[in-house]
Amino acid sequence: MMKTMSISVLGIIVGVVLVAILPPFLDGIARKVKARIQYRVGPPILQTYYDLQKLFGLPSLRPTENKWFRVAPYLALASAFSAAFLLPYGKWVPVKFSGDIVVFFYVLAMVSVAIIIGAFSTQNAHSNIGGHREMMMVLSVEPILGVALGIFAFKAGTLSLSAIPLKVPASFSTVLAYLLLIYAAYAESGFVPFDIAEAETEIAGGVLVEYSGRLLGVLEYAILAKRLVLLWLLSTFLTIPILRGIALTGVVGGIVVLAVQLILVLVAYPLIAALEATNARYRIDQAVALNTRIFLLSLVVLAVAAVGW
Amino acid sequence: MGKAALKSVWVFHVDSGSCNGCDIEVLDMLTPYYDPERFGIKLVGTPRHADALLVTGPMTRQCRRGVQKVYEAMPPKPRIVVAVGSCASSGGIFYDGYPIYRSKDRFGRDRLRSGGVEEVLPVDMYIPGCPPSPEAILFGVAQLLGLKEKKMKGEYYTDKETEFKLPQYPIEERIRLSLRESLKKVIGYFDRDRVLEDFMEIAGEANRAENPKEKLHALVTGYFLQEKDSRLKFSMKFLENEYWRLKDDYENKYVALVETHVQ
Amino acid sequence: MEDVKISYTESLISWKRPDLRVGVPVTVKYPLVPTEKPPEYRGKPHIDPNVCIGCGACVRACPADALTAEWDLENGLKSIVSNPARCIRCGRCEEACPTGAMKLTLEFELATPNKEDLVEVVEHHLTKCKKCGDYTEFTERQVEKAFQILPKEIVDANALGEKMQLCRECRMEESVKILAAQGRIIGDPLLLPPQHAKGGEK
Amino acid sequence: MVTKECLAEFEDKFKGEIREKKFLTPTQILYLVDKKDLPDMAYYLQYHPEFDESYYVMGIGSDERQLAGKFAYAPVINMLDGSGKRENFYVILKARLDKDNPEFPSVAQKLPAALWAEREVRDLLGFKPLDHPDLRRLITPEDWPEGVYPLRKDHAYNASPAGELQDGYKKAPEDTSTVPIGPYHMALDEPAHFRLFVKGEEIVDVDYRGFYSHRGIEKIGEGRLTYNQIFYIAERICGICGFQHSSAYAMAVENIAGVEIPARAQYIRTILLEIERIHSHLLWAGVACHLVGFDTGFMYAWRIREEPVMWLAERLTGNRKTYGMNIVGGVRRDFLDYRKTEILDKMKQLKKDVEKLYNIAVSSDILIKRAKDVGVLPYKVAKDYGVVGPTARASGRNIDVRRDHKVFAYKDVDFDVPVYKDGDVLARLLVRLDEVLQSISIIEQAVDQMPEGDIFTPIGKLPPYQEALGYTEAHRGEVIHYVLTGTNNKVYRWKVRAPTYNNLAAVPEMLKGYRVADAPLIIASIDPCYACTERVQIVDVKTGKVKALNEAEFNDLSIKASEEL
Repeated sequence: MMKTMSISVLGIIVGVVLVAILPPFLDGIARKVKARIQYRVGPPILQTYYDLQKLFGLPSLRPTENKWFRVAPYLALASAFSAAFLLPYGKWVPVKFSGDIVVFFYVLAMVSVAIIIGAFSTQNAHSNIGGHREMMMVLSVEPILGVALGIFAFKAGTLSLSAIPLKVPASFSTVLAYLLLIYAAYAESGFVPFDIAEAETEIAGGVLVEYSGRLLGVLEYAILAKRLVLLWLLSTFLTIPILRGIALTGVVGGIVVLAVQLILVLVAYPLIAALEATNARYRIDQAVALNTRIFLLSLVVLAVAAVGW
Repeated sequence: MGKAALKSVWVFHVDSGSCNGCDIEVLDMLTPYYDPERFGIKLVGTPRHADALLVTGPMTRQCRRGVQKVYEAMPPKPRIVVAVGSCASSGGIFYDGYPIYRSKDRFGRDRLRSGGVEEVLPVDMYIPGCPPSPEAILFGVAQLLGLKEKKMKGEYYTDKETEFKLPQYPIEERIRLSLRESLKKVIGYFDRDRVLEDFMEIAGEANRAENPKEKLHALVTGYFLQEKDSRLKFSMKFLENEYWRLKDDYENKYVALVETHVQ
Repeated sequence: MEDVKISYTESLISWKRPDLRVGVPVTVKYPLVPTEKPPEYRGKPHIDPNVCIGCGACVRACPADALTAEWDLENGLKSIVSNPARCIRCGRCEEACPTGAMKLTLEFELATPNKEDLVEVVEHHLTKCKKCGDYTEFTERQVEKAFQILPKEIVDANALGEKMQLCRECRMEESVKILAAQGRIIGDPLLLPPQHAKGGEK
Repeated sequence: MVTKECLAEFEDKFKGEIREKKFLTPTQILYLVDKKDLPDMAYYLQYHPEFDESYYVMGIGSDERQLAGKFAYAPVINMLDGSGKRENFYVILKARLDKDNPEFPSVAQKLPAALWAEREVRDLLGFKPLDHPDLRRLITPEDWPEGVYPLRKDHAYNASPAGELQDGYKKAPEDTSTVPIGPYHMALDEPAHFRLFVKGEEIVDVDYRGFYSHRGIEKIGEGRLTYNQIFYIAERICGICGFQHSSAYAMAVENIAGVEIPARAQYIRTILLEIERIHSHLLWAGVACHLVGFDTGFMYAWRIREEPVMWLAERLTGNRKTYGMNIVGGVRRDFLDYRKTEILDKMKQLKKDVEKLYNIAVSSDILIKRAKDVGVLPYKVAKDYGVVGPTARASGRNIDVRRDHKVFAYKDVDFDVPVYKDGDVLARLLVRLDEVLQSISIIEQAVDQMPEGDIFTPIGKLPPYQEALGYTEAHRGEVIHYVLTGTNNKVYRWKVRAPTYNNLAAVPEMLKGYRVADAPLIIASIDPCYACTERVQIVDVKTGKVKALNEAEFNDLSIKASEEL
């Protein structure tokens, strides 16, 4: 076990660049794919950039005196970035220390927590219901994510997020853990059918309802960044164990791994978009019931892992 | 607004007492055939996120406060207001109903020209129509985005400047008008003019012949054989009968009447 | 007449919606490329100033008061004003118009930031009463049209040629005179119903 | 005639009260009755043992002081025999009310379906329903002055007097929080205000406040327009079921004039009515998908609605909506041969598309999950509230004006009326999809059988002071118009009852016990059309007992704005 914290400047640069540029682009792809499934032309790929650029240029309304209302979006964005810094980019890991998996887990949850804080800082009923729903979602999904990561950590024998994929062995329980991780990442990202907290038709945008202008831009950005983080986590866990051989063999190997990670993300996003387009939204109780069932399943997987399969 | 604002406009839709027609057309604009998302236009669920407000309906007294509140809930910039439909543009057919809001009593020309959303909010774009088709709404939106120029300009004519010539027809004007009126019964107001045109052409030709009645019958029969549409055939036959009926009627009644009158 | 004349129905059948795409995506190119509406479409109403006689039949037919008549009796003007911003495109004016001046066009691109852009005005001069010199309620074109409609025999028989040139009061006086002379008048002549604006059309 | 035997019993029972009996048309019977037993009569007719599907249609209030020196109030009952053995008919129970003190015993104390109708006459005409379960003042706009009754003849049609803002709030039940839906909400295309009192996410109680779209249409029709112009405002009662309204109005006027319109015109009307039904049902299916976040279903439904249906309507009538085709005595445009071919082509294409939509909808697991056993409306409640249309048919009510009253060309074509017993949102979805397929088949038959002949019978002057009903089965249920003619080609009283008027009253019943997330779907499942409903009156109802609520502040919107960050 490593005791010291290591910081990679190159990793930070790569991480910042990716997290800063990629999320709107991916969203643009998703929108385009959805449009095509619906027989439409759809927006330009860069549309989400335009949207965000506009939002950042607009002033925000302040519907409440509560200062958390203003802080929450930045908190969410900061949390999303912090989580991103714990992930490996090719061979480079921006920040690495033992036990960072726990930090990652918490920081990721902080994004949701910040959104919930923002939602509850206003008097708006829709916002409050949205916050309530977000909370139920977080409470029911995070355990699954936790268990899945726990299984990986247990199998790999390390508590460092970037080290796990390098060490995780192939076994029956890890395969199941992968499935759990995919499910948890998908649900946690709030894709349809899990976009319950932001449901426009039910609660007029839910948690986002009172935000406008720059704050809305920041919040939207945070949500998109969080999706990227989760997806990057998934792609890391799929890529690095396979390319373990070349991952640490110098710059070229690192770049190859990074490219594969990136391609995986770029491929996964349209698939998710297609899945989103062909599904309806769950009702919150249905989603929670499903999550609970999966969680119970995940405990079984944990037991399997503990047995040593 | 910078360039980005023109590439991304989020709209919120408000109904100020409309009949639904325009609302549905606004929604219809979102569907695959028109897809305004190409231009970065997105319908949002809350006025907080909106750059533009699409208002439909004649602005009822009950809706007025709600619409005003929605407007105030929008971010202070750019606050574009688009009046969609004839009702929103100037009150439409409902303009003087008792529950329709008017900011002040209006008389004369004012009463006839104003109404709708402009009583409450400053309007940036009027899209009249009842309801305006999605293309018409798209055209208005494209103007906002700077993709299109407006086409309309006020038109003013006086009878002295324009050349007026009473159109001359091969048949008597009064019979033409009567035929035109009765053609409404057979083929409807929309198609009647073209059918009548065809008939008058034939009738004019027949009138030059020695025996107009027979000639007309022959010509109508010829038309009958050529034309594929059963309704046009039917109306042509009808016109032939009606034409002679009117002619004879006039001969019998009016000429007699005039004679008695003169005496 | 043209040499090759396609029939009315054929011209309707042959119309195809421009830029109708089949397959994915179906989105039309409009507004980036122009489009048009089918020939049956009811678009913005347009008054043909060369044909309009200012009779106001459309004004009476309009349910939404989008068409109005503005009178300027001092200067002897009657304007037919069309306000497409209130128009509901019912086509009643087209149906009522006796001369075919009123037509619903295929125009649908009406959006404008200034409502005044839409207004259409056709101004007509009123005839002057031959007797008292005041303006009558008929436009010059209306009188011309009335003579076209009326058979010559009837005009002559009723001396309409004279009567049409008079204003309402003078005309009524004349009628009263004639009727009184015939002993056919009952009650107060001023309570008689006003004349139909189109004169003696049967 | 079977009708007579059944009515004999009724006439016998209330012998003392019936003053006069008049057949407005062979299937519309008007009884001039004393007001005393009005509730009993209405109750007797609605729960008539042999006409088991009968229901309360509407209550017509009119200011007949210029005619008879009195006000008049007339509940209308649609007498329907579910077994189809007897001829169905409408009964109008007209009672004259004193001109200085227009009181009458409330029908609503016995029939909940009459709750809204009596509030309406109270607000707009100043009638006093005695023993009405709820007698608070609830007039048109919030700032409408006291004691001004717009539908009375001494009120000018365009007078809009200012008044003070009213507020009468009702407190939420204890331990609940309030979730406002509307007046501007994604799920509701139109303004309407629902307040859900919730515990957690469960709906405990509901309040509804509408009348945002109240435009005074009836009064404009009586005041400014002539009977030939009313078509165009009737069409704009609702942009979706406009043609249904104008056809119902046409039917009422034609009944008064006593003309049979040409068969060809009847067929053209039938075809257009069905085209309108298809477009409305597809629209609804799309919105339902949209509400559950299933956007591809939404886009699919609206795409097939746009291409064959809307563009077809554009070519047939000149506009995508508000067809402007009706006139008293017939229709205004003819269907030339190429238009008929076009209809058949498009219907063929549509049939395939709709079947595909059916598969998409039914194969979407989550959609089914969201719609099944949600918003259940039992048969009995549906009957009590006089629910109509697909909403009623999804609750097992076997009613359909097209079949029961044989309007227009429906008597000549074969079609089924789909009826489901479950009463949930899913059943309402299935009823509508089934109806689309039926409509396609009706259109195909009508085009094939369309006779030659005129399309319009001119009608000169209308006989003054005659009355009649006109009705069609709109997409949401029975549309019914009552016309009392006046002099000078005007209409003295024009009363419209849109289907949503009856259906909305039952919504609180459907909502209770379900979740907030279901609320928009349940509300939308009756396909509410506020524009139709609110053309003259306000509506505000709660389960069983009525309560009032003026929600002036919109929690979600009313917060002070603009402070730059």
